[in-house]
Amino acid sequence: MITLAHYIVLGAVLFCIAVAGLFINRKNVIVLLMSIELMLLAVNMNFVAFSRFLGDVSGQVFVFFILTVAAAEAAIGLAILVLLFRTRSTINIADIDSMKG
Amino acid sequence: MPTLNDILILLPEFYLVAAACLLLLLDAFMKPAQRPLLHWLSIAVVLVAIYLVIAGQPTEARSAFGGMFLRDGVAETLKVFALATTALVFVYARPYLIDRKLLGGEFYTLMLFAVIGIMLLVSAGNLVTIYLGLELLSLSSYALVALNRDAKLPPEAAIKYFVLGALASGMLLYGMSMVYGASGMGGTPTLDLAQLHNVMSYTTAPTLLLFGLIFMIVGIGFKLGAAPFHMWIPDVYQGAPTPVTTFIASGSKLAAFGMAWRLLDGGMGDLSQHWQLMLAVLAVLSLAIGNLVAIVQTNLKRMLAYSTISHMGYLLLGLAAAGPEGYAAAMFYAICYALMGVAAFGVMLAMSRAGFECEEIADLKGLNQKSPWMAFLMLLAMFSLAGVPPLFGFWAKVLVLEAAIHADMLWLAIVGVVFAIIGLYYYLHVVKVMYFDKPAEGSQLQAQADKPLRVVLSINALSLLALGLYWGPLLGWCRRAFGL
Amino acid sequence: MFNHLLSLLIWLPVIGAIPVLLAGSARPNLARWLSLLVAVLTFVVSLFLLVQYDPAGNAMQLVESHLWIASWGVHYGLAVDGISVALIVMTTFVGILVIVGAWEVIQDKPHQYMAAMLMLEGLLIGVFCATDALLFYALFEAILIPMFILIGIWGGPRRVYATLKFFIYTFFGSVFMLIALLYLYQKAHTFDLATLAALPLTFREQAWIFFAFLIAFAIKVPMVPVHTWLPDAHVEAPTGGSVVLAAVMLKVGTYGMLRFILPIVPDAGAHFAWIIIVLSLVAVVYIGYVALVQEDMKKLVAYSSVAHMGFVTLGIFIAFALVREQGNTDMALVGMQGAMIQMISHGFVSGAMFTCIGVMYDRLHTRAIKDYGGVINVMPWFGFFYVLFAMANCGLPGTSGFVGEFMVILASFSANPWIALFAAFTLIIGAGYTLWLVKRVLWGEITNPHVAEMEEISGRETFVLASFAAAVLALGIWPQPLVHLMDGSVAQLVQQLAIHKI
Amino acid sequence: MQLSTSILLTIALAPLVGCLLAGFFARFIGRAGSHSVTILGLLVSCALSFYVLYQLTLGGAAEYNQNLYTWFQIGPFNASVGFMVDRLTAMMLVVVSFVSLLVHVYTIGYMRDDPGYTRFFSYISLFTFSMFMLVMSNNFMQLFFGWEAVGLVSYLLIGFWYKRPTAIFANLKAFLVNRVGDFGFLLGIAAVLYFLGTLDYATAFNAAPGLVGKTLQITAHTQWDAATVICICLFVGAMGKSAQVPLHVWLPDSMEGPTPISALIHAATMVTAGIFMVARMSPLFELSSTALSFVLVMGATTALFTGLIGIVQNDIKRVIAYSTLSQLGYMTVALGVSMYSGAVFHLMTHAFFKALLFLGAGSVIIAMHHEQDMRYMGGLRKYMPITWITMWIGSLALVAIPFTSGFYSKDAIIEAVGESHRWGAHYAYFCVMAGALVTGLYTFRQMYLTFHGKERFTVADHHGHGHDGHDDHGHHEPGVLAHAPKESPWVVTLPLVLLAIPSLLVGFFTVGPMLFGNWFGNAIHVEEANDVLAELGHEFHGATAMALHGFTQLPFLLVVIAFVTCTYIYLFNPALAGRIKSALKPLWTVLDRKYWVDNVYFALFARGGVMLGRVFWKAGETTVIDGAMVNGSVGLVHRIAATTRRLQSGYLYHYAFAMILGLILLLGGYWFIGSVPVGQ
Repeated sequence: MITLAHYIVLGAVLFCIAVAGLFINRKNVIVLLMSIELMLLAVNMNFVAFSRFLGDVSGQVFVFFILTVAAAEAAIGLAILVLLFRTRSTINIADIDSMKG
Repeated sequence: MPTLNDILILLPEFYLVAAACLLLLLDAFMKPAQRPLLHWLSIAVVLVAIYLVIAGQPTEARSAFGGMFLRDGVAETLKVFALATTALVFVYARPYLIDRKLLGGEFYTLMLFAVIGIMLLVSAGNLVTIYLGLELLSLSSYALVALNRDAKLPPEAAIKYFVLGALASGMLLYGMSMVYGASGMGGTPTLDLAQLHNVMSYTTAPTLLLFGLIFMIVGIGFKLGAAPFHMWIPDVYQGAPTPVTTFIASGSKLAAFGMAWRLLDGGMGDLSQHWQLMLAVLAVLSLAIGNLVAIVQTNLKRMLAYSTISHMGYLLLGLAAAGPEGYAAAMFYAICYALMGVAAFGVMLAMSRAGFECEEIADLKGLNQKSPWMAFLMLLAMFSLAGVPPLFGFWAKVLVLEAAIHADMLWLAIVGVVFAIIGLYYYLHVVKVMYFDKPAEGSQLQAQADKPLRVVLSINALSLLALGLYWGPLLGWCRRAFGL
Repeated sequence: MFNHLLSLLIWLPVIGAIPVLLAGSARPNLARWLSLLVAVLTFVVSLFLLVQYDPAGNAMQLVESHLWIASWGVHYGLAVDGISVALIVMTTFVGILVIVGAWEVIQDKPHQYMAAMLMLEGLLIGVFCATDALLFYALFEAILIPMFILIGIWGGPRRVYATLKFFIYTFFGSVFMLIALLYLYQKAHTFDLATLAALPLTFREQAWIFFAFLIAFAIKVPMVPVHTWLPDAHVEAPTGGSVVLAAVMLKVGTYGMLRFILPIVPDAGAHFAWIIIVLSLVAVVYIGYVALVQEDMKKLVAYSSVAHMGFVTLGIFIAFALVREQGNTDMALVGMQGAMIQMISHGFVSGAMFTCIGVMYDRLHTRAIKDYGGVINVMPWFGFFYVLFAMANCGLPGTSGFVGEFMVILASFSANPWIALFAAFTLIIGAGYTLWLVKRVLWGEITNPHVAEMEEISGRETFVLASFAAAVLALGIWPQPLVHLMDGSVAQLVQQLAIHKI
Repeated sequence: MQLSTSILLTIALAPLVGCLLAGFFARFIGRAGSHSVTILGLLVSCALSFYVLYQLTLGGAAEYNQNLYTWFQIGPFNASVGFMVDRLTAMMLVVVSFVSLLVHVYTIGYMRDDPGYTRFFSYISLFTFSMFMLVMSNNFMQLFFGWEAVGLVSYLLIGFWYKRPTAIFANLKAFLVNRVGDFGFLLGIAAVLYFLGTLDYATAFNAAPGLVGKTLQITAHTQWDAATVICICLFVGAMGKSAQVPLHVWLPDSMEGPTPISALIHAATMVTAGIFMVARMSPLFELSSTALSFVLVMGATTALFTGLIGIVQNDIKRVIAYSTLSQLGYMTVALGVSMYSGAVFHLMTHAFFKALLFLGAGSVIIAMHHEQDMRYMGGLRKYMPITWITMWIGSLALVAIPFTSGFYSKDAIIEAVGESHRWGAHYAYFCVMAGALVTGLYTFRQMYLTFHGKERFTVADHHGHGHDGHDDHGHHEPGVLAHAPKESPWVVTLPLVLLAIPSLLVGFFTVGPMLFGNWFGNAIHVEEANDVLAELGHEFHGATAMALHGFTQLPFLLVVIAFVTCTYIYLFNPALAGRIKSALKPLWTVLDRKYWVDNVYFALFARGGVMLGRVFWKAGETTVIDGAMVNGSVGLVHRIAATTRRLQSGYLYHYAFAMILGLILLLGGYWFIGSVPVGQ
């Protein structure tokens, strides 16, 4: 029998993977965008699970909003990515350090 | 089912959305020659919005869409100042945008959407509204930062801002989900702040709730730019086009304060004894890092970025006091900081020209020789930021310090003043460069001839002095907003 | 007009600075004359103050109080007692002299210089008549801005270091005072000094508040060991800056002690008086020796200022010792009066000394003592003034320098002969460094050929020096009017010393 | 009847007016104008002083004691400016104004060629004014004013020729040494106020008996007698002003000043202020025999040992300077044995004959074109008879030949010391007795070297210089004069004559009343037990008898010995002097180096002070306070900042990591602190 706890843990795990992906990955900005998506999905997992188990729809409504926004976010992210590649012809994160200190 | 009442309450927001879209269309159909018209149009739009906000001000707090959207004193005040700063940014930005061929629909519409985001954020009555407002603000800001496509730095700044912002909002959301869950354990789950307020009293999963709180604080800390969630600030300030930096430094700080207050006091008021200390820690860190690192900066924008961090530390002093006085002081501080920041960046905008960003501190050498008036305005801004009486910034500091002491956090107040001394140094350094140094060889320092810019900037900077001499009404306004 | 006399005094120079500033560098003479006009007007108004103030009634007079910040109960509260009146008149008097003194000397942006001076004057006057702690604090801090500018723009080679040091040093002290004030506000819900004076405080509170106040004012005075900003500031400051700094700004520190430490934390003050007494004696002896070996005239006089201000602090806190330990109010009065007179006198004497150095600097563009020698040969009249002020500086009877030190020494003997012994040491060491300076600068054959080219003081300089001389001699020969002016207020202060608040 | 305030005011202010006119308006009134106004002022003062003296002695006027104006009034404590004129004051007034007047006149001749002519007149008038304020004062505050004011003028006058390094060194030295005295004096005044609660003479003296038994807490365990503390402190002031050992070092150097002021200030008047002050304070001093013994010993030491130095001096002025020190020692000794009137009496006679000697020396110096070294003089008597005679008169008075005024005062002192039983009296007796011999030695030696024997100078036939006033020192090799010495003009010789008369006679007429006739009345107070004069009084049968008796006394014998020795050495066997010198080489060195006191002081206080200052400056100011505390902390902040900024690495993943860390921090901290309060 799968309980709420399982879902929460799953969400947590996903979230941690996403976060880890954000700061362990040193190569590619695309991966960052993916991690972000993953993070949002982890959140959605939580919301859905809660709203399902606690019998309240508002959580799921929120999820729709999050999904929509996530799409917009991805769009902007990719746009910036393109820009980045145009100006310095690389999307390697380790090279993006012209501003520091 | 939305009633007319709801519409009326949201009138300013609706109006702005409509206006923004309209401007977008206009921009699409305009000949390039007519583009400058957009400038005046958008300023008019904002002014009208301000009028609507003030005119439609309800006598007591009102809510729309089942409490999703609140319209109360705090929201009103923050909206007015957010819109005002936006208008100022428009005015200051014009010569800059013209020089860099950026004057176009994107800037204005994006700015307007960002403002809408702010307005939504500060009058949010529900976690969903908060999230939407936040994202509307953030997404527009990401785009704005990258506005200057051909330059080298903006995309880098944008990507950093974007990724970290996404991370932050992810955490915020994660926290929200936990709070949502906690509210459901032992009661009816809710996203409504007002109802969340007393979750602590019944929930069977307090730990979950507190975890949620902490995750949300991360989000708040990011938006405010409080250490250790400040890392984006210096790079974004430096990389973004100066007008955008100005906006981020002023408008979005007001928004951040609104959001923090909504979430912490509105949603998590019961847990104040938990988050007070956390905020205090963030405050100390911000004061330390902001003031210390600012000393060694050579880039003016970057220096002001660190100064922002330290100022957020002071703002947190007020928030951490966790009482109406504290909130009033913090809001006063946010408003004050917005005005000071706009003024400081305004002078930069006024001095910069095509091919000359005027963003190195050394660029200001001998400004007093070249254009004494601009130097004087910058001087006012700097001493105000440093918190030297009789300027506005001093009183803001006094208020938050008083709030901290009032909340039995004397130690925090002492930390605050100690770092104020360190902070003093780098503001004085700017004055020193402007007044005591001779102009660099062949420096073509010279203020933009743009009349509106000069006039408005002067008013803005002098208001720092005026408000410094008579700040009672503004304080009264802030206190009334929190029912004092 | 008389019921807004104080506001007039404060705002006249401050507002007056604006047209001066607007005169712009294009019309320097307009700026000069305007500023002179403003300064003279201010002085005249301050004379009205002298007339209006009634020494008999010892309470604060010419009260002005308007609610400033309603939600905080902060008042724009002004009032004066005898001490303030004396200090204000001195300020306006010196105000004229610095403007005349800078007339042709300041060629670079004279309008800004004059404006800054007027601003400074107005703010200083404000400090001397504020009755609301927050207002006092605001003005107390605001003073720094014009002085920062004055030293920084028109100062010497190391002006940046000096002015930053000056600003941050002073700011450092005062922020703790701010905390103390806010703490008091928590308890009293007002910043009104009179109310704060009546506020009961435990000894522990008093002790903390005392030190918060002390650090603020000790730096301003300045007392050893937080005095090192002063020599640098003086050395680098333009003559006018030095004059105002020494003549008026230092007094803000001691004045603050009178207005804050004495009434608000009397018990802590009495308990820790010995610290200040010791520090003051250190200032007299140790600083005396330090002054002896200075090679820069301004630095020497700056150090002598520290030593002389030592007498002010000594006089104030000797009064504590006398009242609390012996109940000897009469002698406490003498000590306190001595301190007050010393404040005024030092204003004139040090101002005059710095003016003299400025006069020489304008001719030779060096302050190194070794570059001078035999100046009297070419500038006999200047020599006359210089010797006069030097004698005043080493406390010769008949000059103002004597009166205060005399009273303080008499009083301190009653407290403890040893204190008097060290205090009286100034007779020797003070004469030592001052007259040795005179010997090396004024007397002797001309060694440096440039000295031979120095020409006698102009009418303008003569006017400035003569005015100072008049003040110095008048005070020295007949101090009674000044004493009478401040008597009531001093008596009141001494009474406050006896009040226990625990 | 009562003395009128206006007269006293005129006495005091007339010289001041003269000073101001001569000082500030010289340009308009010119040289003649300035000397005439000042002399006029002095004439007025002098005449009125005599009138006042007449009023008080014969006119039967009561003594005058009134305040003119309140200097300040704080609570019960009043400091006023006022006059107290009794016979003591009157006598001082007469002496000061008379000598001063003559010096004014003399100056016309002496400073004829000096560029600072008018300035000089202004100074000496200012001095006279200050001196009047000092002697007429009726309270300690004003006394201190006059005290310091005369010090100031002395400072200005010693450094009158401000181009001479020696002069400006001497005046600084003089002022500082005097300040050391004033240091004690001021403490004394403070003590008076503390114990007697007033600065007014009359009140203080009336309260004085109350001092008995009062003590001053010095440390936890030691307590000192109040009267002793007060008197010793006050006397330290007197030691400074009256150049008593060990504060005597400034007086010889003060000879750098022009001769007229050496006569006026450093012989006749200012240096005797200390004596006058102690006499004035007799009611206080009488309360402490400890203090009086201190005074006695100091005076005796000064009297003998400074006299000895005089024997080996070659500078004509310095000989007289050391003689002055020695004579001041005599006066102090007199004070020490509570013979205040004797001291003041000697003060008066000494004022006349010592001024005479100085002015005479000045006249010689003029004749020698400012050559002061006696080794290049000799045989001057035929060139300048008046100077020669008058100076002999002065010298006889100085060595106390009976019937001269010097005899009456000095002999009485010696007698009195003999009578006294005070602690230290025996030592003092020896000193003053030996002093008599020493006085004779240096006086006759000086007279012979100057006026007798063969000329030790040559007259260069070429002319040209010698007329340009003071500053022709070293212009010519020593002992060569531009042209032959000649008698000085009448403005110079007249004062000599006018001073010679009192030097001879004043003692004869005044000894009776002044010493034994209680002429000073209650101006001077002596306890029964201490009153040596009374005992002397029993043997006193008129001035003539005293003088005749004097011939049979040891002092006279000693003088004769001195006379014979000097006559033999300097008239008949000059070579002997050199041989004696080489025979007594070590002794001679000790005296010639003035017991090395100057060197020690200079090394200890001047150099030592500067060195101490350097140490404070380098170690205290530069290193510790500024270096470590101020700039050190600034540097620290900078270093911290420099390291902190590295955190901002510029790498996105570091930024993200920082945020995670922050999150963990909050969570961890929360676990640490927050025990979860379950629903409240």
